Amino acid sequence: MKRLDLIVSERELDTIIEALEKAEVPGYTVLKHATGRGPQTIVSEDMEFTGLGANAHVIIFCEQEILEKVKENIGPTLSYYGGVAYVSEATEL
Amino acid sequence: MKRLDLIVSERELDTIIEALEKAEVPGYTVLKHATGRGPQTIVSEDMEFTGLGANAHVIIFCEQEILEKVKENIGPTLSYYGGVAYVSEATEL
Amino acid sequence: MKRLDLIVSERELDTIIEALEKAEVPGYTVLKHATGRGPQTIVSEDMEFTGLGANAHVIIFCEQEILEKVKENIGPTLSYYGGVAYVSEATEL
Amino acid sequence: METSLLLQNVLTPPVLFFFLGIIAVVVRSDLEIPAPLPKLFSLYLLLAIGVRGGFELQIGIKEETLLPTVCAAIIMSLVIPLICFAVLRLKLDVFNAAAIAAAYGSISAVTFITAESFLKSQGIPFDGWMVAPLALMESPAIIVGLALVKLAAPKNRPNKRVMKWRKILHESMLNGSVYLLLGSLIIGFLTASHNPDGLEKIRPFTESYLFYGVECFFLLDMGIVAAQRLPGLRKAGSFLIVFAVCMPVFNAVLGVFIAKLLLLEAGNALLFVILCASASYLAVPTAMRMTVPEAKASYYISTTLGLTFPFNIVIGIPLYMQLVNKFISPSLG
Amino acid sequence: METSLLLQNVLTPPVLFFFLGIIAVVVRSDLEIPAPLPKLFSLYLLLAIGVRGGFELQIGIKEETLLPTVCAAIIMSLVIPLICFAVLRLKLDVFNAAAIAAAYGSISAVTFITAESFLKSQGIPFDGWMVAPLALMESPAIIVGLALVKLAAPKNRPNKRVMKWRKILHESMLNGSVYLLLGSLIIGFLTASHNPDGLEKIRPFTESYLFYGVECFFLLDMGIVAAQRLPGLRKAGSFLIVFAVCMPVFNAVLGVFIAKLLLLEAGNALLFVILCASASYLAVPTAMRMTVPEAKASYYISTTLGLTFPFNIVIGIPLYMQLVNKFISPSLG
Amino acid sequence: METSLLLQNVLTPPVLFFFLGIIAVVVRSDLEIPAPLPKLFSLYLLLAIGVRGGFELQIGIKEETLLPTVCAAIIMSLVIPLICFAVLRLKLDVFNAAAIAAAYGSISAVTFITAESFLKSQGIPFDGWMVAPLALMESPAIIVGLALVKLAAPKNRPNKRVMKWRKILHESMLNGSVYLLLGSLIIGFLTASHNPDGLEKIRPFTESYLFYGVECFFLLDMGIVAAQRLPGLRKAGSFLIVFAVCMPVFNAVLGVFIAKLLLLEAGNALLFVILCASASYLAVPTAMRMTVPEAKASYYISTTLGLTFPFNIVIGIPLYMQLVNKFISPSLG
Ligand SMILES: Nc1ncnc2c1ncn2[C@@H]1O[C@H](COP(=O)(O)O)[C@@H](O)[C@H]1O
Ligand SMILES: Nc1ncnc2c1ncn2[C@@H]1O[C@H](COP(=O)(O)O)[C@@H](O)[C@H]1O
Ligand SMILES: Nc1ncnc2c1ncn2[C@@H]1O[C@H](COP(=O)(O)O)[C@@H](O)[C@H]1O
Ligand code: NA
Ligand code: NA
Ligand code: NA
Repeated sequence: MKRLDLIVSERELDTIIEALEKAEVPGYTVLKHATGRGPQTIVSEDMEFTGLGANAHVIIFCEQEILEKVKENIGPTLSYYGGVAYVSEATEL
Repeated sequence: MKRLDLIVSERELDTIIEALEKAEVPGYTVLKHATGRGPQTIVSEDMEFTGLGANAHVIIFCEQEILEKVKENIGPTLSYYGGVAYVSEATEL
Repeated sequence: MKRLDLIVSERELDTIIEALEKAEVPGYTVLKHATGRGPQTIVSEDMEFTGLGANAHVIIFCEQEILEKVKENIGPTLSYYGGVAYVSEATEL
Repeated sequence: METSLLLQNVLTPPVLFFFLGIIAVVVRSDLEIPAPLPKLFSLYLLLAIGVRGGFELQIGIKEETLLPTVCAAIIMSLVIPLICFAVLRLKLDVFNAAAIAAAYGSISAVTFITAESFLKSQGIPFDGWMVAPLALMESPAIIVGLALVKLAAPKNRPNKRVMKWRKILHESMLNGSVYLLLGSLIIGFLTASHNPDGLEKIRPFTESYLFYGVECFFLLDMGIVAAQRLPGLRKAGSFLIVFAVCMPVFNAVLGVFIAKLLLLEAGNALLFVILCASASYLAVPTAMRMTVPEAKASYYISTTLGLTFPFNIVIGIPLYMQLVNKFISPSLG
Repeated sequence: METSLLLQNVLTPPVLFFFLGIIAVVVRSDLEIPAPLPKLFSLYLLLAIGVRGGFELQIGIKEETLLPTVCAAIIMSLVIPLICFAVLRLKLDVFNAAAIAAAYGSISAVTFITAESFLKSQGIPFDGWMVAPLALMESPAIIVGLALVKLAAPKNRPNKRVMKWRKILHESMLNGSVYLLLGSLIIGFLTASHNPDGLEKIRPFTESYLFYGVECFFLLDMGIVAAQRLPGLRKAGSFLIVFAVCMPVFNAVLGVFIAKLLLLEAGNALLFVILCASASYLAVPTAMRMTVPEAKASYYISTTLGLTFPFNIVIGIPLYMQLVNKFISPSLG
Repeated sequence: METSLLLQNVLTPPVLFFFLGIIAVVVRSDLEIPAPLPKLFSLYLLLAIGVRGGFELQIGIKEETLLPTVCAAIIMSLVIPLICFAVLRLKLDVFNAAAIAAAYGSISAVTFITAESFLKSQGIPFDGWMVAPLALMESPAIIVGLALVKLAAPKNRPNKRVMKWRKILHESMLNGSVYLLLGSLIIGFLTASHNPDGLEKIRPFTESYLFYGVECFFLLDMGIVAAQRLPGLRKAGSFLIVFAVCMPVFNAVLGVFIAKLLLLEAGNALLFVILCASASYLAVPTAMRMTVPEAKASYYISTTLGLTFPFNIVIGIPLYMQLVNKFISPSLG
């Protein structure tokens, strides 16, 4: 089993989730209101009231095969809008 | 050292934490207001005002032995109310 | 690639982020409003209005070398104020 | 005449903001009212309704119609779930049928408020103590719903979870929104009877334009939520869609007859009908989520919030008003 | 005289709270207004401005100056971005230049409110319907900004993302804050024309001291945000710093001449000037973030929020007032 | 007579809502007021108290009793922590003793507000400028607490962290809630003296029923928090439980004598006593958390919030009133 951590702008969340659904992930969890810094952007709390949106942290537990499909689907969004995607190992409790 | 990620409904949080304490985990961290989709349920933001409660993401760093006890204690809650539990490796910095 | 999870008090966040920047991490993500229990302290939701601040969950994806520098920089803060730091493996999607 | 009543109902700020919320979703605007702001509005409205109700109850406590109305309301909140359950069992399992049935036996405070605003704008008098039956209809409906699960569910429930009466009573009385509403009612009552000064200080907070403004804001959010819920309802199938529109009307007709028997005047009658016709999206779902996890939250939330609530707010109120005018005060009909 | 005007502007509660916020950051106090509270204030202010504007529009709809003023405002929101774009291209790429240009073509509602408060404290009359041009200046500026990207950007945009007119219109009209402002304006207008009772019930919510209090609270937060943004601006370089102060003044001077042509009186003239001089930190950044991710958010947010906004609030308003006094009502100058 | 005073205090909406919150926890209702709503209430109350205090200060600045009262208050906030420290050292280490001592030297704004409401309901006059001593008692108590740590703590503090005076002053003056309270006080004062119009516009926001309503809401939340804190206190041991009830009474008695020396009348005397008897759960814990992490937050939060606060709100106010009646205005006793 794999664990995928996505960190993307809240404003691209709908696109990302659509992509996940298309890749037929078994489920996902979203934590909004994340802030942070990447190579390109700084996201701070006041992004929230200006409507720019903070970041969202998306966690997906799934099999390796699905990961491939996810990669294809979300690749373009990530490279255009920024954001990170990392995979680790995980086993069910 | 192990890292356990639990994602459960906020409404079952008290039960879960009691179970963790009984298993004598050295500590835990809770992030509320998580949304998501699983095989059974969709949890959206408006769950919050209706009182249904969003999901909570619980992170526990602990030893393997404790994990066994945790599994026993939270198993019934998870299978009845839904939620996921995954384990990964972790080492102290 | 490594994944570092820090859980520290929101009130020490600025110090921690300064330390991360000094260690030249490529980026980081912060999730505030985390609650929890550790060997020393219990952090509950009402910490928020009293101004004590809840916990923050900081996630950093970076190379092993940077991790060393991070350890040096945040070590004193963690041992004085409490908080946990764990490392796992991660690979880019 | 109906279209004129309909228009008069629609052209009030709260209902217009409700539409603004619905349209926002339809045209895919990114307008959102982030959590926990809707919770703030909801807490405020419950507290304000409660305090006002307690105060009006203290004034009206000796009125003849009060006790019969309260009793009738409680009976309705016990009977309606049974009727709904019978209907829903045609297509659904025990768990889902019981959860939805309980929601329709209970009430929606915001529908009630909107009906009050409508009455005010029509110049039709009503009694403030009608909040008392409102506050007392949530618990019985929950109890019936859970009792149905306890009695009708397959004996081998997963995980051998046995529902205890103690737990049923706890969920039905101590649910956050029921508790706040009842608690505020008691506080309003106590203050009104022992501390008229204190009452004068709290009343403007609960009754002035702040209430009206928060109502508008809350309905804006409810519009967004309702419109987001609608697709979920489509998935649930046409049976539930028909149910979510027809059941309130049926309950309303029932309510009109009871109101006539109770000799209620037009204003109170409409409010009584609204109590029967509206469905809960706060207290009941919360209670069901905990105790009947087998029932799908998307079913009971989408029917009440996605269809019954908008239907009542927009079409129901003027429609029921016309029913009331016809059967209760025919001279005005 | 200018210092006296300046002082009179500064010594009002909203501006004082703005300073309190700035100082909090400077002295490193840990005062913060956690999310989503600023969003609550912002939603409330937009809703309140909109409803009031709709009501005043309904009253003033037949006034002679209204239509010309609205048209002139829309034209300004199309022309100003073009001027800004030309200036900004001296140093910046197409994406950043277009995004910042759009922000300066658009408006800041809170600057507008503060100017209204200033006029009231000076006893200078103005028309409530000036909210109408305010509400109509956001969309055109966004359209111009996006059109500039579409036309002037290198043809081989990364990921071959082609900007469609449909998407441009969607972003410019259905952006959350534009949508709420326009929607509330329409609701205010409809209510004023069809339901005067409803209007009387909503007006105190949108116009009473609650508005003034929330304005103070919001400006406290804006002070904090602005001061936090300032260092980011320093990084962006001195060109943008100079731009963020001089451009508003230039736009203001332009506005004064148009206002004179429109024969506006002092009060309306100042508000018109403020619309020209202020820059958007809500609607435009949001639209740009989605459609022009190549532009750096820190650039267009830091210029508008970190410098132009404080400059307008503190120095701009009395300065523009003096310009208006000089050129429009010389007898008072 | 005491029970009648007690009842009159308890039967006011704010105190009733406080009980509603406590009972919610006791009966395990799931009522909660999610973050950051309590923060909103707390920010609003501090801002409102500050602005009003500044205004009243400007009016009362020339009153004879003002300066002596302010000085006495500051002295009390320096002396009380020393007494508390001596008592607490019997059982606790330097860090915990200093942190708790500082909390008891400081004040609780909500206890103060509740006492004001009580005085109003009793028809006993008091001066609005009593907010000035309130605002000035937080910083000295923090300074004493930190100075005690600096001087009395073991020299080899972990990590050789040396406390600098600069840091102590920063924490004591620029702490979020101290800063907002003092800042609003200054804004109120400035507005009152230079801009009476602006004052008239902000006063209803800070003094009308909105204040009373938010007070009720906040006390509802405080009831929940206090009741959740109580078990933590049990863990801390009986010494702290006794301390949390007896120390406020002792400080109150001290306060009564000083008030008599100051020749304060009954209303102001009660407020002065409340300042002495109440303990801080906002500014002081925040300052301690940062600078004295060795002290257990659960100790200083649970004593002040879990026991002293409820005690003062429910029993303390009428009890101290009786003390005041006896010793200060015996004719009324
Ligand atoms: N190395 C990293 N570790 C953790 N989070 C990151 C990292 N890089 C980027 N992020 C997150 O991803 C967001 C988008 O980054 P960017 O790719 O610069 O647009 C940032 O705001 C961070 O929250
Ligand atoms: N594969 C998954 N990856 C991440 N989160 C999941 C996954 N499956 C379920 N969840 C989370 O667990 C919650 C409960 O799921 P369920 O088991 O369907 O009740 C969902 O709302 C998600 O937030
Ligand atoms: N074993 C653990 N697993 C997860 N989170 C922990 C653990 N230990 C401590 N924490 C988090 O770290 C915070 C600080 O703990 P402490 O080191 O006791 O001050 C706690 O409030 C928890 O949120
Ligand atoms: Na009903
Ligand atoms: Na402009
Ligand atoms: Na004190």
